[in-house]
Amino acid sequence: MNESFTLRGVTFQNRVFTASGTFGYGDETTGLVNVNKLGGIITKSLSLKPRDGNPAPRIAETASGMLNSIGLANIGVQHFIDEKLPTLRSLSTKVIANIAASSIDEYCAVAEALEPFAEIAGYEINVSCPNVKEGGLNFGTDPNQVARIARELRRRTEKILIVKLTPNVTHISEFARACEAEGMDAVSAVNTLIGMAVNIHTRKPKLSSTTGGLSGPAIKPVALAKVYELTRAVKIPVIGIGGIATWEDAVEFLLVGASAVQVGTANFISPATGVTIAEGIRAYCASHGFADVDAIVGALIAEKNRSVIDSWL
Amino acid sequence: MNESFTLRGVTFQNRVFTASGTFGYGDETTGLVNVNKLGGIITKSLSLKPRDGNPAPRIAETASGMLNSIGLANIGVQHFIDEKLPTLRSLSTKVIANIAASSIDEYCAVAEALEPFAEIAGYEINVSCPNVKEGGLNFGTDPNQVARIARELRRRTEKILIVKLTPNVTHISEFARACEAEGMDAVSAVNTLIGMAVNIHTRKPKLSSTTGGLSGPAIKPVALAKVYELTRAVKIPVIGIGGIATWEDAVEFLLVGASAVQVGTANFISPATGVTIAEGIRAYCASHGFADVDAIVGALIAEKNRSVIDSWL
Amino acid sequence: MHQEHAVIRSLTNLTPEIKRLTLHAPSICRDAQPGQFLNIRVDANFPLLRRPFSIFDVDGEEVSIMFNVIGRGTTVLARKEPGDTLDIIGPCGNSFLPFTDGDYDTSILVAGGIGVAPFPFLTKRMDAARRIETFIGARGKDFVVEGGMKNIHIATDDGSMGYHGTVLELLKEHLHTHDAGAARLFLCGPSRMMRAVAEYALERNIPAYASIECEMACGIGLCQGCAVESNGGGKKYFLVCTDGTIFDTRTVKM
Amino acid sequence: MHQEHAVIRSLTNLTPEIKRLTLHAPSICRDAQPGQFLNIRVDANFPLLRRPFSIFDVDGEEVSIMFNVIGRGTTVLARKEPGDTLDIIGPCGNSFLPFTDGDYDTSILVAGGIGVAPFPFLTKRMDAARRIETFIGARGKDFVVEGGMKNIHIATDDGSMGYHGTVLELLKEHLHTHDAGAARLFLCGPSRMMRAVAEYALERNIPAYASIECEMACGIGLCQGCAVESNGGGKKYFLVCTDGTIFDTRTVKM
Ligand SMILES: Cc1cc2nc3c(=O)[nH]c(=O)nc-3n(C[C@H](O)[C@H](O)[C@H](O)COP(=O)(O)OP(=O)(O)OC[C@H]3O[C@@H](n4cnc5c(N)ncnc54)[C@H](O)[C@@H]3O)c2cc1C
Ligand SMILES: Cc1cc2nc3c(=O)[nH]c(=O)nc-3n(C[C@H](O)[C@H](O)[C@H](O)COP(=O)(O)OP(=O)(O)OC[C@H]3O[C@@H](n4cnc5c(N)ncnc54)[C@H](O)[C@@H]3O)c2cc1C
Ligand SMILES: Cc1cc2nc3c(=O)[nH]c(=O)nc-3n(C[C@H](O)[C@H](O)[C@H](O)COP(=O)(O)O)c2cc1C
Ligand SMILES: Cc1cc2nc3c(=O)[nH]c(=O)nc-3n(C[C@H](O)[C@H](O)[C@H](O)COP(=O)(O)O)c2cc1C
Ligand code: FES
Ligand code: FES
Repeated sequence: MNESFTLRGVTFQNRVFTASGTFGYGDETTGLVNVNKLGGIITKSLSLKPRDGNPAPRIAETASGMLNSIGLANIGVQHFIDEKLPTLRSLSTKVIANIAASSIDEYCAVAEALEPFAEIAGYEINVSCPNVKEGGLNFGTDPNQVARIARELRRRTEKILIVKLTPNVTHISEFARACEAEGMDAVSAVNTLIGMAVNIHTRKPKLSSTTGGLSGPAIKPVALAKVYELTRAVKIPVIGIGGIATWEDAVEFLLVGASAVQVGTANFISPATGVTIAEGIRAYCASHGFADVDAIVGALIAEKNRSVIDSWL
Repeated sequence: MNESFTLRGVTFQNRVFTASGTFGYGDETTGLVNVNKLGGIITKSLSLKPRDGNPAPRIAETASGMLNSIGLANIGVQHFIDEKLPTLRSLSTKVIANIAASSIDEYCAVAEALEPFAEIAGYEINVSCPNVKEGGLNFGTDPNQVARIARELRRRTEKILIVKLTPNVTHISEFARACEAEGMDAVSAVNTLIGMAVNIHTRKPKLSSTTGGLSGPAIKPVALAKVYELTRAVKIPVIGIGGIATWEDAVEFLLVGASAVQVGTANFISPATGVTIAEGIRAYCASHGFADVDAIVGALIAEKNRSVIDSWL
Repeated sequence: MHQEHAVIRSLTNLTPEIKRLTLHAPSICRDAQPGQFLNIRVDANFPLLRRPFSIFDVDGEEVSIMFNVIGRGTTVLARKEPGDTLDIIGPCGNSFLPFTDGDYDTSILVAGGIGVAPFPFLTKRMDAARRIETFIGARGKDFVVEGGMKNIHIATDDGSMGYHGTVLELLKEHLHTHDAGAARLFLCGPSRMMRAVAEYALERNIPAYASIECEMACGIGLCQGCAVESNGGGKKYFLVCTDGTIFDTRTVKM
Repeated sequence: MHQEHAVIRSLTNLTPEIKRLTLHAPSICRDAQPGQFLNIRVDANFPLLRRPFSIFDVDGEEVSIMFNVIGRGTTVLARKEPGDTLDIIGPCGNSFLPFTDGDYDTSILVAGGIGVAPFPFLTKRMDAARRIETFIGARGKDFVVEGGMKNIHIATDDGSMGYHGTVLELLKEHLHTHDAGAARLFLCGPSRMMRAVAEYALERNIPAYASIECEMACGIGLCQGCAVESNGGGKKYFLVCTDGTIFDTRTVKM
């Protein structure tokens, strides 16, 4: 079974990644999961300086989902290089650094800081965090800003560049087209949906930041529709994210046309979910007589132009 | 306890409505629920001519939610007048007719057909159905179209006009502002989120129309955040919809600032949900020492400008 | 139609694979007709939607269903215990009985798998003057339920019981040697099986009535989710839950 | 840290309101320290997230928790049966024991409600040479668990058992007549109660260590969801699940 997948000349051993912010820096789960069986690890979003993140409470459970407003708490790129890279270096799985920033300069500075390190296969650019007021979603909802960030980064690196898109827009395909035009190697989608919950006893929002990002199985149908839209709009690979908790979920994304998937919230329930999913995809392909996982990518049997999305494209 | 609520001079006995498309025409649930205990009933979307709707399958269950692609199947406004109005006339609860159309003329024609009937308290304008290719969401994602529809309808009726907004847009507040400017009496939100599910055995979408509309508890956090955005952007009343299944859910929407709520998918599980919710709201207010449900509308205790949404307004 | 909080009286195994659940539901029992179904809320939120189950039997104030464990809903159901309460709506849908009006001799009931569920109750309530022949197709003997039915002919996919093959083959053999002109077929089972039997019935000119299964969100006519395409005439679609679940097979695209 | 599919050995009532669940989890038992918690997946999807529970006791290869039924997770847990399997991760968090290092005479354990959970195991593993006094506050006698602890002083809100009032009042009375300079406080319970006790401890200059509770998504340091604000110094926030759950009360904003 060929499970591998190549982006810009880098081959990943399979198509299952851990999603940014849901797997730490890859060194927290020792004993619970063999990360070397993953296609790759995507780090927590890194910014130039360390960020404390938002006040508590940062988490609220919802029906088949959860809200978070971590606020990009992270150790900053320099600490990451000093403290985390040495461990990551010893892994055989690939590592992609996710970058968040509040200015184009900051995106570039973080990438430049990581450029010298061969153990970083590439960058995923987070323009879609709903939990910080500067940067984040205010970039991600403006296709011109996304294009500018992509362009500046492309000028600075030959490594893989993936832009991570927000679902909180009318037409996500516009953003992917901008990324494709700027030479991005892939887009990933989706980041969290803006959501909210209220404690009716205290009458306060359940998150300190009032609204937060919704993730988990609840959002899977929305994420799948966004990936459907993306795969029909662009030729560059699309990496599917959103509510993936089982191999069946992952297969849905691959069938719709995602080239790979990321597992987020499900890691909180079982850190080995990604590995289990990779095994399940393999077994599904084998039982359907495919020798390459690629055979199921986009193998959806759907009558064209049935969806309202098709009328936009 | 004063539970009533007034729109354009019409008083509704409480703040709980059944949502369009989830309670038929109000005459299907005899024996299961006393509809006269509801604030009001909102009919299935009516179009000028009867519509057959989409082919099967039209329904798929998802994690804490469901997808539908009914495709606005309805008996058409004339049949409604002939067959359903006589029953509705005998109810003491208020009835709002929901209107869907594929052109501005059609919206106007349906409203004009219903104008003579005093038992129709007003209209909810569906510009947000994701399951038809003409009209529906393609109106609902363009603020200029929404404004034009609102303007034309306002010229033709003195009855209540509510525009039902889609969550599938970047800034829902733009649409509400347009409605407010055109003299709409309220906006309601949200209609369903665009979503999709795949049967991995047949490799086909679970809905005949590929994508459909996601509803139910899964979407409640998204709906609540949209209502938060709306209540901060406009002064006209906002009617909250999305995943409301318990009185606690309804109270969350009222606290955020919704003047009333609609119950959708939960009717499929128990048609009396709306009545139970109205009772629960009353008990909550009583136990918190409020003599009027209005006291909890917008009574959220939140630090201003904490949300990314606030940065857009 | 009633919504009852029904107390579970018993949960037993009819076969190693098939369970029977009996509930105390007086209002529903009073109205129930064979072919109708109960819409059961198996859990608070997961699964979200009710699950429809054919009425397997009614005895005084107790109604039974039969089921096998295939997914989340039936897994939760199988873990219930006597004394637990279930929120049920019913009786939903139409009945087989109106389709037994008129002049014919033999009612032939054809079941595939769990589709046998409505037939014991139907057998009980059918005009005793008329002959009933029951054909049951199942994967294997652990899936065969026979109680409450008459003149049973069994086919299993694995040959572990009765005829080794499909229920349609068995039915054809039987009808080959009998006068079909005076029979009517009543079908319940997987759509592929029912489609094949209905086609054969059309060829042989035997009226056939099928209980159609499909995804349902409400089961009571509220959601319009359970469309089945009509074979022309007035409406383009019927609603399975209120126009059916039982249809003359000539009127719907199965 | 281990993820085990642990078989339930027993589920019993400690009081009319409080249950004890015992699991066979050899790897976790080997590593478990008092004050640590287990992160339990109570159901497949509803609730979605694991629920953390303090380790109540470890006996050979068996680990216990205690809980009362308050919401969905504990309702599902209360319906489990011996022989069922639970997916658990643990032991998570830090232990009380490092905070018992050093020179002092008396360990004063102060529990509010279900916060008594870690204390039997802590009592078992604490240096036997040192005195232990245990203060337990509860709503009423049906919520009081005493087993496994020493020198117990009880306060109930309704006066149905022991002192009629708060556990802090009872504690103050006691410390009034004892030498506090040689004591340390170990706290577990509702944050309001712990905050009050910690304030009092600060006034009296008694070191106090509290097990902080908060919403957790992962329990193992992956999500950064369990932030608690520090009282200055290096980090602005600690993570409850990995930096704690037990903190010197002077270092965090409780
Ligand atoms: C009118 C009607 C009457 C019914 N009567 C009975 C009955 O008497 N006894 C009984 O056991 N069941 C009956 N069913 C089916 C039943 O409602 C449930 O769908 C079924 O028991 C599975 O539910 P679940 O939650 O366990 O599985 P789910 O978790 O919903 O599904 C598990 C898997 O099985 C597939 N699946 C689910 N339902 C069906 C189906 N109906 N046909 C084929 N594949 C399916 C799903 O796609 C999924 O892959 C009836 C259905 C209808 C519409
Ligand atoms: C480190 C740690 C250790 C814990 N140890 C124990 C233990 O030993 N025994 C035990 O019974 N519980 C313990 N808990 C709490 C436990 O994890 C569950 O939160 C609790 O049992 C309720 O879960 P539920 O799903 O039944 O309720 P839910 O459905 O989650 O909640 C029901 C209601 O209770 C409220 N609620 C939920 N959790 C809490 C809470 N922790 N404090 C106050 N209100 C809450 C919710 O807001 C909601 O209104 C611990 C929590 C932590 C973080
Ligand atoms: C607690 C939490 C923290 C997250 N942090 C980040 C982050 O730092 N950067 C980022 O790009 N995405 C972040 N995400 C988004 C996830 O990577 C993912 O896109 C999203 O959760 C949807 O996938 P899921 O449903 O599988 O979780 C975070 C999500 C969660 C739940
Ligand atoms: C089966 C189904 C049919 C619907 N039909 C309509 C409709 O005809 N017109 C309309 O405006 N909204 C329609 N809706 C949307 C609902 O009124 C409601 O806005 C949405 O489902 C979100 O609320 P909920 O989560 O409470 O269901 C429909 C929803 C469902 C699930
Ligand atoms: S299942 Fe809802 S109308 Fe038939
Ligand atoms: S609960 Fe996830 S980091 Fe602490």
